[in-house]
Amino acid sequence: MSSASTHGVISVRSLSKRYGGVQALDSLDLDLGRNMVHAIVGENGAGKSTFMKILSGGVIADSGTIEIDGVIYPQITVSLARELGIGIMYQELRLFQHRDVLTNLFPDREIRRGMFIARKEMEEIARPVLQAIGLKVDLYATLGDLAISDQQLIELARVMIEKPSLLILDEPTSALNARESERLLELVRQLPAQGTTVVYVSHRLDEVFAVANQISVMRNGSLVFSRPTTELDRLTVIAGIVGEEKSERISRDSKHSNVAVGGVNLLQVESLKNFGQIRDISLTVRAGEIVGVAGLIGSGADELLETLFGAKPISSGVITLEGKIQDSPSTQNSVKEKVALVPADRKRVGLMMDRSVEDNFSHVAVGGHTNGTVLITKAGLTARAARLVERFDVKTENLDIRVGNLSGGNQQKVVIGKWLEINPRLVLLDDPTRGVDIGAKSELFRLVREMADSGKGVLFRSTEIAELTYLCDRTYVIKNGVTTREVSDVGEAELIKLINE
Amino acid sequence: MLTEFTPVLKVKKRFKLPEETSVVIALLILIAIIGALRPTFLKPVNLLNLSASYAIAALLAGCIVFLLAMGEIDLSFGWILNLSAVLAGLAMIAGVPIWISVFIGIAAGTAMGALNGVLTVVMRLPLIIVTLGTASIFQGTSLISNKSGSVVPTDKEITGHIFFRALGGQIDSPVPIILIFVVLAFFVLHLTLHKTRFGYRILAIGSNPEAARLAGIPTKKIKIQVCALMGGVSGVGGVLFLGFRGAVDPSTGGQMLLPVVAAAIIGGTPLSGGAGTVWGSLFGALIVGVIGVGVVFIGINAVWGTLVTGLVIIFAIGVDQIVRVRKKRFK
Amino acid sequence: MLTEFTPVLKVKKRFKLPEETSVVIALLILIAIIGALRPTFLKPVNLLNLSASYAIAALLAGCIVFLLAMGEIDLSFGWILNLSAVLAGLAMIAGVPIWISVFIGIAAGTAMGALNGVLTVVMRLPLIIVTLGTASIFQGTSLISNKSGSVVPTDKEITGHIFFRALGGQIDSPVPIILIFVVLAFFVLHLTLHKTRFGYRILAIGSNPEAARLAGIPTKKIKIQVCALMGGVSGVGGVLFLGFRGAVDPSTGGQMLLPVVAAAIIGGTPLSGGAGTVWGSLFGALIVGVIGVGVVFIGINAVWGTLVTGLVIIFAIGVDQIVRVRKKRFK
Amino acid sequence: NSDEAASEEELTIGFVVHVIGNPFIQQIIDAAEMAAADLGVTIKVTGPAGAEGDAQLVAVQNIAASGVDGIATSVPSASMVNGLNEIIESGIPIVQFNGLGVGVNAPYVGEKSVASGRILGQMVLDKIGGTSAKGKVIVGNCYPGFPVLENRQKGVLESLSQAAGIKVVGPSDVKVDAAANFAAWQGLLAANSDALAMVGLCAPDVESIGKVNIAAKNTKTIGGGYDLTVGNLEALANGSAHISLGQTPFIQGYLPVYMLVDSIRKKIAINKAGFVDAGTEIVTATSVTEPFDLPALTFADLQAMATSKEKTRSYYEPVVQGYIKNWQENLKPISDESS
Ligand SMILES: Nc1ncnc2c1ncn2[C@@H]1O[C@H](COP(=O)(O)OP(=O)(O)OP(=O)(O)O)[C@@H](O)[C@H]1O
Ligand SMILES: Nc1ncnc2c1ncn2[C@@H]1O[C@H](COP(=O)(O)OP(=O)(O)OP(=O)(O)O)[C@@H](O)[C@H]1O
Ligand SMILES: [Mg+2]
Ligand SMILES: [Mg+2]
Repeated sequence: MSSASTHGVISVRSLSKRYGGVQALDSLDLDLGRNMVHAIVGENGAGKSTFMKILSGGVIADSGTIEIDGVIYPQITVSLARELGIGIMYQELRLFQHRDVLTNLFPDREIRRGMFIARKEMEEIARPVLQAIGLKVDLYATLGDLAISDQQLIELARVMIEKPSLLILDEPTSALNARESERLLELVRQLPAQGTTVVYVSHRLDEVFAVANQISVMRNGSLVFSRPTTELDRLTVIAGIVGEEKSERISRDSKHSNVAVGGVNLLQVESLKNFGQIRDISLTVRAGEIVGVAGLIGSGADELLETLFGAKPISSGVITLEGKIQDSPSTQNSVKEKVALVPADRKRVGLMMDRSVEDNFSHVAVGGHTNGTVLITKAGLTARAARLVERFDVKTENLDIRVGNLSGGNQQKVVIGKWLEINPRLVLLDDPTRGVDIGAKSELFRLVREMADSGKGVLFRSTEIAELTYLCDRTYVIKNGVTTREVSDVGEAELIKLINE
Repeated sequence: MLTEFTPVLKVKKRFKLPEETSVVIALLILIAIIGALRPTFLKPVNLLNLSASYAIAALLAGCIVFLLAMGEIDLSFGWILNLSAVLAGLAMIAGVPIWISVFIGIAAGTAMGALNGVLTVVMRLPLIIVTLGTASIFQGTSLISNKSGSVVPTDKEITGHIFFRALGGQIDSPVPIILIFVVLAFFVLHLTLHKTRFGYRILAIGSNPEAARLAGIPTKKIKIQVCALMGGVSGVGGVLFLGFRGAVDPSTGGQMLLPVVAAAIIGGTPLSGGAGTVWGSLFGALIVGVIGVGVVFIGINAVWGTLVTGLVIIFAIGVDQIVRVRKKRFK
Repeated sequence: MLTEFTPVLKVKKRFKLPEETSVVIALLILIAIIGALRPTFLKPVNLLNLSASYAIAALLAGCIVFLLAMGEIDLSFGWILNLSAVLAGLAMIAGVPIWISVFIGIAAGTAMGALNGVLTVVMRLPLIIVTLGTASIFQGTSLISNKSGSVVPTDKEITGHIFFRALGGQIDSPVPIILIFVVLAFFVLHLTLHKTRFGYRILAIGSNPEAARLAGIPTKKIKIQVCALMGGVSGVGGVLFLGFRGAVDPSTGGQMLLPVVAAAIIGGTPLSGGAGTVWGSLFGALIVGVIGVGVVFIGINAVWGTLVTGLVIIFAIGVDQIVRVRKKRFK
Repeated sequence: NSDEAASEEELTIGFVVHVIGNPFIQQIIDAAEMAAADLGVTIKVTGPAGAEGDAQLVAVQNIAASGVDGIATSVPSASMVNGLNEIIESGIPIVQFNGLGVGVNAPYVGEKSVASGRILGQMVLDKIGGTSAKGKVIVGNCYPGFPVLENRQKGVLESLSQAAGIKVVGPSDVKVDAAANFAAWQGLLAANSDALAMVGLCAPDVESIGKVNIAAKNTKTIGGGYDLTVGNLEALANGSAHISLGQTPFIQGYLPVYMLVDSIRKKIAINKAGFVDAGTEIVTATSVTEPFDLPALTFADLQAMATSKEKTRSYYEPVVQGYIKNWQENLKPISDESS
């Protein structure tokens, strides 16, 4: 790396940050030219978010400097970041669940007329931004009532309204569907021309290649390499992310060979309707099958898995599990019937953020399950957690660490781990790869296949259509709360068209 | 791709009932029941007097909403009220002009509230823990200030002052003056919480303190300010009490904690922070008042009074909740 | 899987001071100060008797930790204690065998707690709101049960029973029997919260109720159970009180709310749910006790006592907090 | 002998009240402190912040453990009885005042609670037309379940029952807290605007009744109650309330300390129940009736005394020299208290 130009550049030097025993950033050096889109990629826990938080003032580095447009800053605070025009969209959304949408769009930046907040003017500023993003939402709805995908778009809108000169997007599309992602990328591509420098963190390499001028790869808190996109191809980047050997294994992964036939109907859903977006959904999942669910945000696809699991009340319809009609679907019954749900919104319903990694791994096995002993021992919890940390390669300093302190992808692994621990026969995976790095994703896919091969049923919803076409034996397309189509062996583009038509 | 569609966003503005609807309905039902049993209860003068008696508690409830909205609770405000009133009263007796004494009381309350705020910020402890201690400190200081006696200005120069005559009801007014004052204060509190940046910051801190910090909100400063506001309003409550009753006892304010917090909660402000309704707390205070007065009004025997009070509270919050759930379902 | 990358998980076992360290240190400092001023305070028999006086409050603090851990607060437990004791005492006076009366008291307490639980679940309201009403219901029922009088079993057959003699201190024991009982109860409570599925579920609900429900935890059932447990323990507290003091007054238990919750909070259990320390609440109760005793013991005048109490509380939580932060920093 | 002289100098008396920060209780404390000064003993005063029997018992136990020679305490709760008897058995003498614990092996200094209720009831009755009176009388009890109040209530109702035409409203729970007390009386009067009288049993009542009468511009309803606090006297003075009974706080504070010191010094055993009447003061705007044949007082004198310790002390000097000095002769059976 060179430090050739000093103005119009953001350069960090020897940036380090330690959390307890974890070196999150390890003497990072990096130069980011102005008016470009920079992608930052790397494994879960590589230090990407930590770096972004330091750039935007949310976290103070232990050592190192940041130079912006020729001025060297030993540290950046929240207020300094605001002055410098640095805006960040956090990976773990920093929104106010109790407040309405409009308020969330102007946190501490409200427009005022005299002493009072001028909501009309705020609305006028917000509308075009929401329009550009493609978000249809009541500005007066309470944020906590919205889907995670809408919340992510609101977080995006919030930072867009700030019109920052340095825009940091930390996994902005992790909860978004193809359509929303596409629109976001479109938007991002236009920004450099308008004088905005973008730092774009993502695990979705397609997006990265589609949008970035330069790609920087991080591992273990340091830079692996940073090059113009034009000089790079996918394999090089993957190798940079996970290391040479591991990348070979990822590329060797092949398509699911076993097309399940003749398995029993594990799950049968007829004419399901709930109090929300689902109007008439019917589907089946047979043992040994991986079944996909595709649909736009708001189509009901994003509510379906939680509803099937009993977490949302149904108004009519029949859910049958291996021939047994579920009279009163409830989460407890589902756990009893060995149905697992990896929910889409891990922060709200997936994890106990303030409790340890160890405690979280036993959430279902000890908390939800009714078999086994009433007494629990610390040794038992530790053994389970240690086993799962190893099995899912969770990057954590120790088992007593707050799960909220793990990197986003590692949190997701904890959610998956705690569910697979009960050895379910039917697994509902609701966008399970959200924020998971490419290595772990391929590992997860292998796991899903193993489960299917061993006679379990998998219902899989993903916001990444490619994952569906790659993994699923069959896929249901859902539109306006109704199952419109059942497809197998279609390509990605074809499926996207079906969803959007 | 996907550039072809740019739907015109229709942000539906649905008619929404205000969130205070449920508590108002509960209040009206209670009043209707008591009125049906004892029609004199419904005489306007009677309702106004009743409201005046609970005006000070209501005022404090309106302000405790700020703290609840921030995710905190103050246990000491009753004693701030007491000490402020005692200091103002002592100042008057010592010959300080009335309005200056009133100012002294309010300033003292503000200072006590600010002390709470500084302690909670410096010690990095929740306000509830800090005020566990400061409540005793304020109470103790009050006891010492007047050697455990009541503060009763008796001098005609003092009791004949417009301050005492206006608040004490000696000046003819169709609506008790203390009530007018408190209703005005509610407008101010409501606007402050829901229409100013200060209020937005309070709600932001209560909703997500970490996000508030990251948005650049000076959380410590705001905390101290809100505590000082609570202290100041308690100080106002103290001097109002002094004017209304013409005296302060060493025990004044000691029993206010539960009814005031209850009023705010019944009014619809959750304990968890991030939300709050100032007007709701006014109606909550009126519910607490109507239950308290209703029980004696109907003439329920002292031995049975407590049980009936409990049953009516459950009834009232039940009505409140049913309306709330209905409203939510059909909104 | 990913064999080349699978790290050998090293579960680092660092030496960690138990989280109760800070509150124990605060307690020891207080005891040392009072002991330095009044050496007789340190006589073991004195410390034991002191502890016995606070044993029932401590027991309740140990159980309120369950509710705080679940993110709830019960305002009614003092009156459950009262009504349980009244019912047990009335049963004894009516000639019901002592142990059966004791059982009646505890069962009544459990039923009252369960009622709280059912109401909070059915009405979908926080327990604090529900118990605002049920507290009055229990108090009122107690007043009615004995027509506002104290319940005093005087019959020698009753007062001479082993139950009264053991708890009342008529049986020689180096350590007061009530103290032994409460310490044993603390072991049970601690194990229940931290070593059983039930305890795990409580903490899970307190930490994230929605996530707990999705993990298959029967949140409503657990809530009712915890409320019933709190009621049962309050019932135990009630019969202990009856045995210990030999009588119950209509006001017994009414003032317990604040010191008991304070004990739990000072002991280190946050109000926000998801965490709790049963042993901490024991030490918290002792701190509350030692402050109360110390002020009397040192002979601080009544008028000054309240102020000193407040200052000492701030001092104690300050020490607690300093130790806590230190510990965190150097762990 | 010198031993005795030494111990005389070192006497410490514990004085425990059931609530701190109550003007009436403070008058008792002031008197106790005067007694200690007169007798040359140390006094330690304490009490819980809120009236609660168990907290008070613990305070008594603590003060005993800290090393005192005698303890005076009010006994508002039956649950204190066993604990107090244990202290007495351990050799520390106790005198009760203001609140009687039935079963405590110690003398009690206080008013005749039922009798004082009767007096109040009688006086109210006289003012509203005697036994031929017809109409409503509102009775308020600020703390149902408090033994002394229940006794007073009994006396009041007894007297009122002489008039067949009187209908008692209540007793209603009018609450202790000043603001709630006021609101309760306001509601009671509004609900029964034709009431002949309002009778309260606690310290805040007279003041509240007076304020309610003023606010309602009501001059016909008689107000009666207890205690000679500054606020209550003010209500009598301005005519908004009419009768208040005093419980002679001076005697309730001075006498217990005197009895303890005297009995310790003279080695008189006092470990059994007995009653010393502290007397009842009957005050209206026009007349002040003091017990013990004390010299006549004007209302203004009384108001002055309520704020001055010295005036109080000198007024009661004859009682100190007579009734109090002869406390042993004045000791009656405990049953006299509620006769
Ligand atoms: N507040 C914290 N306390 C303790 N450890 C932390 C904290 N924040 C981050 N870490 C640790 O620092 C390391 C880097 O985390 P970071 O969030 O920067 O990773 P990331 O590259 O963003 O990962 P992901 O792709 O999963 O989001 C991780 O091991 C994480 O556990
Ligand atoms: N938004 C809604 N609109 C209409 N009815 C609803 C709505 N939400 C819930 N219900 C009704 O309330 C019932 C209970 O809802 P919910 O599943 O939230 O309760 P729960 O606490 O999970 O119940 P349980 O665990 O006892 O089965 C539902 O079965 C449904 O009939
Ligand atoms: Mg990250
Ligand atoms: Mg359900």
